[in-house]
Amino acid sequence: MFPFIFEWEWDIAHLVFMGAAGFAVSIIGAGITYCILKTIYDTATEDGGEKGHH
Amino acid sequence: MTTPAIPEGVKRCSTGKFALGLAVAGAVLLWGVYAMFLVWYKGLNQTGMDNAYGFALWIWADLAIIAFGGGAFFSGFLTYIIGRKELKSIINYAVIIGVICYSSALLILGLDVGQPLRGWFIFWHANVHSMLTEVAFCLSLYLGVLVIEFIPVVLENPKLDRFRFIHHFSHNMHEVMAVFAATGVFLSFFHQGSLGGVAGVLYGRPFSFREGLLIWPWTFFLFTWSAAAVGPCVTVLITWLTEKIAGKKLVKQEIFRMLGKISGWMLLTYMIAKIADTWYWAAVTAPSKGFALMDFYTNNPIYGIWILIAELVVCGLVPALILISRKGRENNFLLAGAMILAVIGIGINRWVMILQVMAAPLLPFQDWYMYMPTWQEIATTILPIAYGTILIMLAYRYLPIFPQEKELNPGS
Amino acid sequence: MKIDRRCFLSFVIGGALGTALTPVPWKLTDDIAIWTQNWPWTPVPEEGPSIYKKSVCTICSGGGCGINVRTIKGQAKKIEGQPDYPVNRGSICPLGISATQHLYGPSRIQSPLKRAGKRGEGRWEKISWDEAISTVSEKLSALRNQKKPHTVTCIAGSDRGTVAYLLERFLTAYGSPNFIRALSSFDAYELAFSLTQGQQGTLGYDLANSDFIVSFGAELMDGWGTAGQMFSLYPGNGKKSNLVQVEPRLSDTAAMANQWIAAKPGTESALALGIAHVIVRDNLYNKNFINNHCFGFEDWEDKNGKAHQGYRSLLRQYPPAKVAETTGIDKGTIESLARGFARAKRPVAIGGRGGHLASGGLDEALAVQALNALVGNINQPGGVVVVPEPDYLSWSEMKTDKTASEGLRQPRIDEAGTDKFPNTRFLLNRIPEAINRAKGESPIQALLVTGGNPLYTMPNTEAAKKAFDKIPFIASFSTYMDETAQHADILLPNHHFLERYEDVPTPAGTPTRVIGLTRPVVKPRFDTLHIGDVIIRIAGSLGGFIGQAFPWKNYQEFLKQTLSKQWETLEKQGYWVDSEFIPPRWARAFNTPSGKYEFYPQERNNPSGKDTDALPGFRPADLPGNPDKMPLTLLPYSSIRIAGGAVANPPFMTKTVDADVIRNNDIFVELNPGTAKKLGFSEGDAAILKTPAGEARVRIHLFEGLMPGLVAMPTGLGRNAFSSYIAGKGANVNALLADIAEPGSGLNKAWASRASLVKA
Amino acid sequence: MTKQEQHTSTKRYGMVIDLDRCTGCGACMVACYAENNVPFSKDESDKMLTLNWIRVFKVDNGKPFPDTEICYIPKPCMQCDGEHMDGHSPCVSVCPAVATDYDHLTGIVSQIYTRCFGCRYCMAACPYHARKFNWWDPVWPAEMEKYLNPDVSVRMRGVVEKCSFCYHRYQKARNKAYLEGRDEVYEDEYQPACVEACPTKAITFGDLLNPEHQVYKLSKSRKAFRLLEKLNTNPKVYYMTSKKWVRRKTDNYIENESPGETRNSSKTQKASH
Repeated sequence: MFPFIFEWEWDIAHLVFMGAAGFAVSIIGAGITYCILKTIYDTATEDGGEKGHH
Repeated sequence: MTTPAIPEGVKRCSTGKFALGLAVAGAVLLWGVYAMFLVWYKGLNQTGMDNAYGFALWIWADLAIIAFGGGAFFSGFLTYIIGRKELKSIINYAVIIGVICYSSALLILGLDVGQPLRGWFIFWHANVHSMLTEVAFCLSLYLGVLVIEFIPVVLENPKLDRFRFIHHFSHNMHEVMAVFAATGVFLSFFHQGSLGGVAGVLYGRPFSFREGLLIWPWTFFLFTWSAAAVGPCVTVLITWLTEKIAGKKLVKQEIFRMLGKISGWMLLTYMIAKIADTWYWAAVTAPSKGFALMDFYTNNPIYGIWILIAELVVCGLVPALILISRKGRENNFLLAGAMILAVIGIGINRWVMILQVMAAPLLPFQDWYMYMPTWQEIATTILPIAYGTILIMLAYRYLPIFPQEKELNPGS
Repeated sequence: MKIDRRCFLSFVIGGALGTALTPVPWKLTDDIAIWTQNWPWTPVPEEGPSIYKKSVCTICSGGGCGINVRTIKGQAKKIEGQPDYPVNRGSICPLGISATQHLYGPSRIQSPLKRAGKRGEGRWEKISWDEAISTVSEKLSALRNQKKPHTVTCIAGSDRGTVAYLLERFLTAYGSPNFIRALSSFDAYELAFSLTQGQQGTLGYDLANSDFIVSFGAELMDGWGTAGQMFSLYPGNGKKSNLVQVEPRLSDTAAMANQWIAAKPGTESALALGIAHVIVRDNLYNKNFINNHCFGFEDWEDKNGKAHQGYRSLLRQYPPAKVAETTGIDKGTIESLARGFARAKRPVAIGGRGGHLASGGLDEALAVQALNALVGNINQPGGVVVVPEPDYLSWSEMKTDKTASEGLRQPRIDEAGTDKFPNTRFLLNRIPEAINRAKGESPIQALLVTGGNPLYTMPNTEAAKKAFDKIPFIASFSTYMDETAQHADILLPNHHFLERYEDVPTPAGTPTRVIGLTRPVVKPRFDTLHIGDVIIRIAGSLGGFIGQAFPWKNYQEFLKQTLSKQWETLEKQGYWVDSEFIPPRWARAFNTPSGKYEFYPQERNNPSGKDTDALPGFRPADLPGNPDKMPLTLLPYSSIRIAGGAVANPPFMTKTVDADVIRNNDIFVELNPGTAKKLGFSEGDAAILKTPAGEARVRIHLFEGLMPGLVAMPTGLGRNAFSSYIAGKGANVNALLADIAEPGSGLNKAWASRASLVKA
Repeated sequence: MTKQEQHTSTKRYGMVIDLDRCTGCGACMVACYAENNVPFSKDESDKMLTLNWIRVFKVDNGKPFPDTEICYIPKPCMQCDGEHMDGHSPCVSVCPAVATDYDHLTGIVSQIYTRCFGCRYCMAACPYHARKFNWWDPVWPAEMEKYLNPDVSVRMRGVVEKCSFCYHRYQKARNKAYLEGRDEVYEDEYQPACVEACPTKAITFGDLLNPEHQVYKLSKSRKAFRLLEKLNTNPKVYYMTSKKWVRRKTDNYIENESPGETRNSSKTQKASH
């Protein structure tokens, strides 16, 4: 998976595969991060008594 | 008691009845868990597998369960990407079924390896040429996606929803769900396909080997397509079963028919491709390796040509034709029957692509290899059903899964 | 509440992130990786420089292949063939390779043991060597005091080499004539050679130089003779020799042969005589040899003027047409086989079956040996030769006291060498009957078993075991807890052959005169003692003339002294070849009354006095059992992948055996598909195989290569001793076989049995 | 592709097994068990659960008595070169964790026991059933651990193992050659245990690319063929027989097709890298 493994060989297949995997992970990660940040922001900025808005 | 645990406006059965149900499913679950620990502790000698059956019941279960869980990605695809908003009434449930299927699949994979503690080597020392690596990556990531899709549903439980942070979080996740769903579809396309590739790339195994496109054998595409076709069927069938047990309507009948129609067309196109693939394999691929079609279906106790006919016609073309016809879909019996047949058909397909591959002899002086699973294998294969039942019971009781439930059951 | 929750969340998230940044998870994963790779219960073999040590393998009864043992830090790692060893030239059999498993395995007897429970119960008490030796000495001394030294019997695995001679010398000094060699497939052939040629010794077949080999059931590739030697000769030497295999079953030898002739079992002698008929009829025999160096070829008159029939006229009874009927072989095949044999430059006829220990009777051996005489290949390149007893075994004369002399005058218990069977040297198979026949106490009062594992290898094993039960004292010297040791009263375990010194004279089948040296490759693993040392010590404690007959300090000193001439060479290269040994020329070769090769063996014990009974003949064994009730014939067969003799299969060997021979402890018997169909059996069916001697649970394996009407069963399975890795697999075919004493020789003629198969 | 691989000393080690010489004695199997620390169990009778790196099959011509013939076929790992002679042997390309690899210097397919996590995909991929799984923890009763060969690591439960052409012997020979300042490992310096043990010398081993090695010529013999050649796995284990029926038993033929007609075009001796 990583180039520091002893039998590592640079290979186009690796780049494609890991690229795609990394892409998916980044999107998921970005999505989650966005949600968390947005939530922190929302929680911090909302006014006290309001409940259950959709 | 400040907030009820049960979602607002719906009725659920008594705690006693619920506990009884949980106990029954729990007993089956415990049996499976016992078998699971036996396998982990004593090793794979607890199974009926042998040197000819490196892959057996569990891999079949994995392949089947992931095909059946395909409802989640395909519904997600239809809902969020194609924009069939009406499917929102069933998408939650599809996601839950998906979570159950995919987590079970990973669990079984964890059982199926000889050295479970080294399981992470598949990521660490990944061989990107291996279909199994692709499966492992996509499967784990997609399970992550499914959990992400599932989280907002869980967070909508009234007890949790009280918390502001959770409330906002669940809301925000709903907002970006399309992104996750799209990623899920992307991942699903690859892992459903890679599961097909698992058997398709085995060029030493003429029974499963298929030519293909670039690095992907035709089975890659066939598996993705068939999972998309049968996934919604499983979602509908389980919803239906839930309705029967709950004793009330949860989703509008049109949704079932609509999914049936989509499945029908998917299945029909899949069957056309599958038949073409089978024909090419029987006429060109296999003979080039010295095998005639009937070599694969004779001289053994179970695998006769019936299994091919069952897969392609009885559980393939027949349900497809029923589902694409309006009359067929409008008859509940036919609709359910066709969906069950379709599910069986895909089950058979996954079975032959794993177990018959192992069974068929290659050297002319060898006999067919036969296999009988042990109770440990069966128990651990049933385990996901018990676990799924419990999860569904909990989810149905405590989470607002079916947005149409209140509307469909005004009396309660 | 709010703050708490926030604190909690930050704590969880922060904690998770923090942990991920520390080396802890990475260290843990790494630990898991290492731990799963080095489970403490997975052994790690010790490294070290590897040293090859030369020795000679004696694990099987035909034993005597040169080996190179790879050792590391004093432990034997692997056994390989010794390429320059004159017997096997680097080839060794799978049993030899797996001998390390016996060396280190659980079958070893780790110290002297005294029986604690009932006989055969398997309960033992550990004793010291002093106690073991004094127990045996006291017993032997008591028997001498009772003037019954002749009731002591010794069963040995071999009658050659220093250990056998020590045993014989001990018995002689002690006063017992009862030294008995275990059963060997060469019994009948050795007898035939001694009768026709007047020579005692090891039979050698110069297969390396022969260009036409007719084997009458000798399973050359299935463990006959010295397996390693057979492999090195055929077909590995790259030379095309013509092998014709006569056998009712397509054995591995038959499969390798150029021609497989499936004669009805038991008709081998008829076939040999039929071939001889053709050779003589067509004048294809060796005129020089027959006319000048043979006796009894033509009709003859004895010194009293009585006319006797000769071999030539005997053969008139065996015309090809008749033989074809008897043997089931096509007449043309017999004719062409005879011509092929006679016209070959260096043909040789071999008998003796395989690792299976019944030799088939003297008649068959004489009939086969006569073929070699007909073509005059005796003591010729590519022919047969008798390698005489080694001459290094000449020790000081010993004195015997009165008790001993009287004991030695008693007839042998097995009746070998008595008036009943004067020609035969050893008749182990007669022992059970002798015990059962005796009124009152057992004629054997003390039995010393030093080899041969008789309670596994003897035919009708259960009956033999019952007879042995009447022997009040059985001592076993076996290295392993074999079937006989398990049934003994006291165990004095010998070193494993990889732990001891021993000389290995010319092994069976070898045409050259060789001495090999078995040498300790590893230090003795357990509290065992060399059998030679034990004998010397027992003799010492018996004292008197017996003690005086054994003046050596220990076996090693004795061995060095005995082999003083050859010792240096033996030490250096592991073997010694008698370069002076040339098979004697015909004029000087025969030690018979006529001084010639005797087609009519004058010394053959012939109770009837009829000429036909002195000459070789086809006299089928009258197998016990009702042929209507037992219509099948049980044929034991040997497989090179199953050790069929005294020593059992180590796990490595069992690993090589196919699942249609043994599966889940069920033994498979072979059946021709046609026969199976008639009997209503199909592949894998369970059945009960019944013979007059007993019955066994078997399963059916269909094999086209077996003659219809036969049931073939492998030898070597059905052990009930050794260890849990060996015992309990299948059934012992020996237990199903009968013993029929051939009139005149006393040899067991019944190498097969009537049998029936019923569904189980 | 590293520089080393382009080195001229690239080898393709292979075997030629003369079936006419094999008596089926099993010495190769036993020698292999002893050399490679192959474990055993109390019941070795179920051949589908036992471990062996080379197995000798008994094959018959199916004719009735007395025209029956038998032939023994020893079957080690075929060390396939793969479809395109590029090392993508059926097993190597499927292993998800690179626990089995094709060594481009020798053509030998390795198995890294400490990396294999036991998914058995390689077993499913191998048409020769050359790969075996450690279903149990290996146990050496009594003192049997003492005979274990330190050159070959002992495998643990849950991993796949297979014939390595006694690669440890190659390493030793190569080290020796290196110390003696040689590039080449002599033919007789590197021979697997089974080859050495074969008492009838039915197995020949060497570099299929080296014209001085016996296998070079033997593998090109008209009598030479490989198992299941039509699968394009390109094994480096060749067989020889003069018996036509044996040829028919070593590959699959559709009706009216006979051995010899379908000789594979990929039977080139050139390593393509």
